[in-house]
Amino acid sequence: MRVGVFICHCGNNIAGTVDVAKVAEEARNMPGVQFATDYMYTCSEPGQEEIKEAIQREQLDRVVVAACSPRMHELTFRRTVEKAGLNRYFFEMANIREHVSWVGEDKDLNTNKAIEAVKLAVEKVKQNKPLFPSSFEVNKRVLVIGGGVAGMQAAIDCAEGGLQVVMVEKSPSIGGMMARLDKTFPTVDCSICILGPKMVDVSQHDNITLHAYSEVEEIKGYVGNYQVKIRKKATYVDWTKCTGCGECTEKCPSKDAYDHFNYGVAPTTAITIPFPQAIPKKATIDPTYCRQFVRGKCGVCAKICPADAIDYEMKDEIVTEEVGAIITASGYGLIDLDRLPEYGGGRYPDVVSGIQYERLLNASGPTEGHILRPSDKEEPKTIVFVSCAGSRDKSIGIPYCSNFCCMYIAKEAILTRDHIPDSKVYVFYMDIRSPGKGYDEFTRRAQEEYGVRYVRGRVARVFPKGKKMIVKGVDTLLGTQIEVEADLVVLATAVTAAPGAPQLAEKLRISYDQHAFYVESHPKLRPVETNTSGVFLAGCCQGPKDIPASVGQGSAAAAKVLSLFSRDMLESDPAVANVNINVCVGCRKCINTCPYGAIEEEELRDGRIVAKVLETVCAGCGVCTSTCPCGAIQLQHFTDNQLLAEVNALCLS
Amino acid sequence: MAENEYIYYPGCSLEATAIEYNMSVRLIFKALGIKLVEPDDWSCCGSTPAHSVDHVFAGALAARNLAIVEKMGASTVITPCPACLSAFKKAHLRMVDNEEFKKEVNELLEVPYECGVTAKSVLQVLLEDVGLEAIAEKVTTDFPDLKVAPYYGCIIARPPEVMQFDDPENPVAMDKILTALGVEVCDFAFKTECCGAAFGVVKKKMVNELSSKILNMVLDCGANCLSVPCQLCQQNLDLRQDQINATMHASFKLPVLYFTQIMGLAWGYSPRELGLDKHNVRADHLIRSKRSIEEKRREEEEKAKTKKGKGKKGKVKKKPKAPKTEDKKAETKQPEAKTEEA
Amino acid sequence: MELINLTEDTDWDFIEQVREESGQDPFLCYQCGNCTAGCPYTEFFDFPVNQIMRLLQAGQKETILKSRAIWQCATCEACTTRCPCNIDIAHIMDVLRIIARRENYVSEKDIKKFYDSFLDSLKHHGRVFEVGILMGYNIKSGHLFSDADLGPKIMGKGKVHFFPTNIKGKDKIVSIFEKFKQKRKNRG
Amino acid sequence: MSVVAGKELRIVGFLCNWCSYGGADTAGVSRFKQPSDLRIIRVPCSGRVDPLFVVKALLNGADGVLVAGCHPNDCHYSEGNFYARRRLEMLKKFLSYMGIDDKRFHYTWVSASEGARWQQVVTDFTKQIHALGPLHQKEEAGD
Repeated sequence: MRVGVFICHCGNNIAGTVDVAKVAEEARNMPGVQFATDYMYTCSEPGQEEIKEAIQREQLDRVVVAACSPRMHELTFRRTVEKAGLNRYFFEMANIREHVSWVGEDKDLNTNKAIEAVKLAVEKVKQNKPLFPSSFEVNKRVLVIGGGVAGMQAAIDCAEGGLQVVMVEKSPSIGGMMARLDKTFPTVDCSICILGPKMVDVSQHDNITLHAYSEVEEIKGYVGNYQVKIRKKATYVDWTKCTGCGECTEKCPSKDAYDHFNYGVAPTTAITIPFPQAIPKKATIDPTYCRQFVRGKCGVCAKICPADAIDYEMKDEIVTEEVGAIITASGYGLIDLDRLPEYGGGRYPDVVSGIQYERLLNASGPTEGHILRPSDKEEPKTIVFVSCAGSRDKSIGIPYCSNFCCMYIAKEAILTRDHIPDSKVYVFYMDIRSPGKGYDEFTRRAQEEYGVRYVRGRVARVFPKGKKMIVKGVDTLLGTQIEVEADLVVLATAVTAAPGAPQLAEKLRISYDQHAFYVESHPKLRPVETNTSGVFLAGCCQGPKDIPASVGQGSAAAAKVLSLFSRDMLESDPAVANVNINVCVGCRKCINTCPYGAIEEEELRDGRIVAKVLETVCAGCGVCTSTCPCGAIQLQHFTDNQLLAEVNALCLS
Repeated sequence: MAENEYIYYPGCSLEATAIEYNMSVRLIFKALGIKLVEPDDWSCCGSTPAHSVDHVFAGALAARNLAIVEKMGASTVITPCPACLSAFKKAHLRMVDNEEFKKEVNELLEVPYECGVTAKSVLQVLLEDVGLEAIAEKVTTDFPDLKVAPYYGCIIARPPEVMQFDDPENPVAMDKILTALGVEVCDFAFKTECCGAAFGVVKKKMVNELSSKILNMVLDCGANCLSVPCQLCQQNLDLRQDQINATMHASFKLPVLYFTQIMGLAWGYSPRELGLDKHNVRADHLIRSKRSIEEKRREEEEKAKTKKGKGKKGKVKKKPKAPKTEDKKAETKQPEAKTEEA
Repeated sequence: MELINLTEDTDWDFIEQVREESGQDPFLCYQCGNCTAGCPYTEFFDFPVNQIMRLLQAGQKETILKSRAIWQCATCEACTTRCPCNIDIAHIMDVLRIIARRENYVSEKDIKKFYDSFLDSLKHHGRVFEVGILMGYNIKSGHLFSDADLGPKIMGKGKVHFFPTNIKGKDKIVSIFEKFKQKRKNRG
Repeated sequence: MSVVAGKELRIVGFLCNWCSYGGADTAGVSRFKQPSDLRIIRVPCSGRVDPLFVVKALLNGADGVLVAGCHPNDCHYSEGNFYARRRLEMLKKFLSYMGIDDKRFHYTWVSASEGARWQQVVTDFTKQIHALGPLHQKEEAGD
């Protein structure tokens, strides 16, 4: 066996705290190692050339590269050795950067650790077998989860690229958060005016199938071939008949239903069409408030509906869609007001959230665009905005910045001064975060042109005094406490992951961070991919971001899908389980434990029952291998022999 | 320790200036058939002054009493005084978290403390162990004139990590009890603002200003008296009310009652038994008119018949469901308010 | 305030000392101001709490230990409760008081005197004897008739005892005081 | 090749490729310093870790073994880590019968984003093993 070992300096990233020359030298003495050297940048083109040449020159049949994490460059080097004529699985990588040089301070200890990492890889690579990928067909349909601006952008780009798109939207209408906004920063153009056309595109595009008021129930399969069960929730209105005339919503006697679209800033009817531009523009009944459901008698809407579309008996329906890739753009949530008791959140009606205020500003909102405070429907003259209401607050488990509050507060402040010229507007802030194009100019305009008074400091308490809300806080620049007698207080409530985000992630088999935001493959270089091939991210499900960023990610995700689908066949990872039928006793343990149902029974000619692996279904977790009592089923590239070789490399010395 | 028995640490001032707090607490527990046993030969908890000297020293003064309780075979000690409670809880937590600290404290003690005692406030056990039902059952009398501002003082729920009881920003324990008694509780915004009692003697001006803010807010929220669980607050706001009026040119006449006294009244005990005569600002005018709860029920049914559906004004409590429509929305909102369309 | 030369005037040992004794990391503070916003004593302080924290980050020992703020803090815990960085600020103030006392920086004599007469009473009787404290303080501080006006309000209500109740084991309390003094000496 | 005498003990870690190995990478990228004792073996899933590997390691010279996988419900292979948990729980009980202090074996969950947590896990476990001392010399001393 002729193993070649290449130790990378990675500039000073490795060479700085690891004696790479010594590592190479030690490697040369390892059994089976034919050639070892160190190189400045192994991943560079000359670096890879060096490997190819060495393979020819020294007739190497195995290669180990000791450099960064295999999660970075394994693929790069597999291609390199392949170009040099070796099977790509005759390659192993030793991670001496992330796991050694960057985390250890003592050069001797690091060097020693690196040497052992190399030894580990050498012992493993000697056990490696050539593996050959098989290829399978791709179903060129894509599922987009979430009909917010990110999801819509992704769907439209995919559809324009000629792909069949299935969009699933949780709520009765697409549009997401952006459809709720009155205006958008920093241009102050009307949100629905620029979003509307996209919504229409989605609804009218021949390649897009929309499932509104639906949720993903279950996802089976793998990249190229997913089967997705979708629950179409009962609307109690036959949407094939409903014309969206809205008569039912006028006549509905139950008038204090919670208004999801308006974030409960005012009550609504039990049967509703969320907003005038809603798509689809159909009515939905909320059974928690509908008298027909609560009291068992009413039926007003059924009586007056000209299209005879009301159906109180309607049940949820499950449909199955087959797709080859999934883009999740499942959006974000906001913390409840009552998690902010010091601001009187959830306790006083005239303390509202930023998004609620957005609805008070909006012409299609409950106040038809007149700013009226909830308690007495009077026009507030003094409005106080509190930024970071929950954000950047470790003590409630939200250490991160919510990204766009600084900007929308500036916008809402400007709009307030537009709506109510004689109003006084105060903004309590810690820092003004306005890094986007034209953003800082915008926050300056709020202060310079619109006379919004920015106060550098926090609010300690908000409490009522007569008709006023007293805002007691600090101006840290003055070093004094200050009070404002406000009529209305607007809290920039912290952005959270969308409710149900973890459950969806588990269905998608993608990972999420401690705040339930979805984790991308690489924070910089693979921002819309996940570690589950075929699943992509767009928008705030990955972390708080503003509209331009969300739209950008939508398009990026679409591009990823289009390039994935540019091939008709995909190569399957050959590192899957494989049964040695001579050893298998047909105990079925593997069949019962396989998370993917990738193992079946097979009857041999001699009548023996043995396990059989469906290669395309097997995801390569190896649970079966550690379950098998007789070592008959082995996960290729991670066989018992290969892993024990690594264990022994470390322990038997 | 027997079921119906608590180790009860009154604290120094409940033997003197806050004797009526002591009287009313003991009366309440007697009525509940619960025996209160004082720790043998208990000593002062050390309070704030000890903290300004050294934490080990302060810890020892508090822990001595906890050790006594431990020795009596009890796992819980209850005290009416938030300052003592805070001293106990802090000493206990520090000793649990930090072996070194525990060692140092025990070096100062004759009997070492092994961290086996939980300190609770009288308020907490009345709410959690006795329970609102039991409290409501005993109510015999209703005082229609009482409009109470529930004032908790600064430390009974703060900091939450230490006190581990109720909401630090908007505590509701006392609100719940008073409501269970049928007393009208006002939406009081300064529940936890500090009254400055700690500096009562030394920094009069400071204390008077802080206190007057609180008393002003009591009037603003439409209440005519305060209910407190803390004798420092009580003495400060009651005893010094004339000082406050003098220095702040105000004319407050707001009785400051211990919540246990209000319980006693609602349970039919006489003001004298509860030591209401010991207050500086008397509450007589507020408790003069009273009626049996039977009458109350009847009268309210009458009212209900005449004009129904008219929401009652400002009750505080957030959960359990508040009568205020706004609050109700806040209630129903919780599940959805988060729900962002996919 | 006069110029602070950060290279020369930063007392890193002091920062360490406070970090040590309080178990709190002052550098977690990002100066949001929440502590000051909610502090009932801000208007009386010479330095608002967030500035005390800032001065601490800058290692300004003298300024802090001489400040009245650290004595006027009543440990009402509002700052600790609301700190978004989970810093136990009240505890830091406590530690600053202790250090000030140890190193004789006390700026608020009266408060210290009151605390002392409280502890005297505690030491001698095992429990505090309010009238005693008051008299003790009045004599120490020279404010002879402080709160004399309250007398009539509580007389004859069984609230004041003119003779302290001594606990049986008051010697135990004394020994806590003594042992503690000893510890101090040993620590030097 | 062996551990640096006196400074290090032999600690073997089995890390799942998707979460914990990524977490260890994240720790590296963030330069979260750690004790150098640990040697990492990459497996696709903690469910691939055969208790036998752990036992072999401990018998053949390791002083401690650490297994880290995805958080429950966050497994890249949906339920592999549950199988791991079941098996490794069994193993923990079993170790003491082999006369091996079960504190020498630890399994935990670290996600790809939890660099700081990984640092904590490594530091704590290494401390723990150093507190227990070398496994094999001890046995020799024993008999």
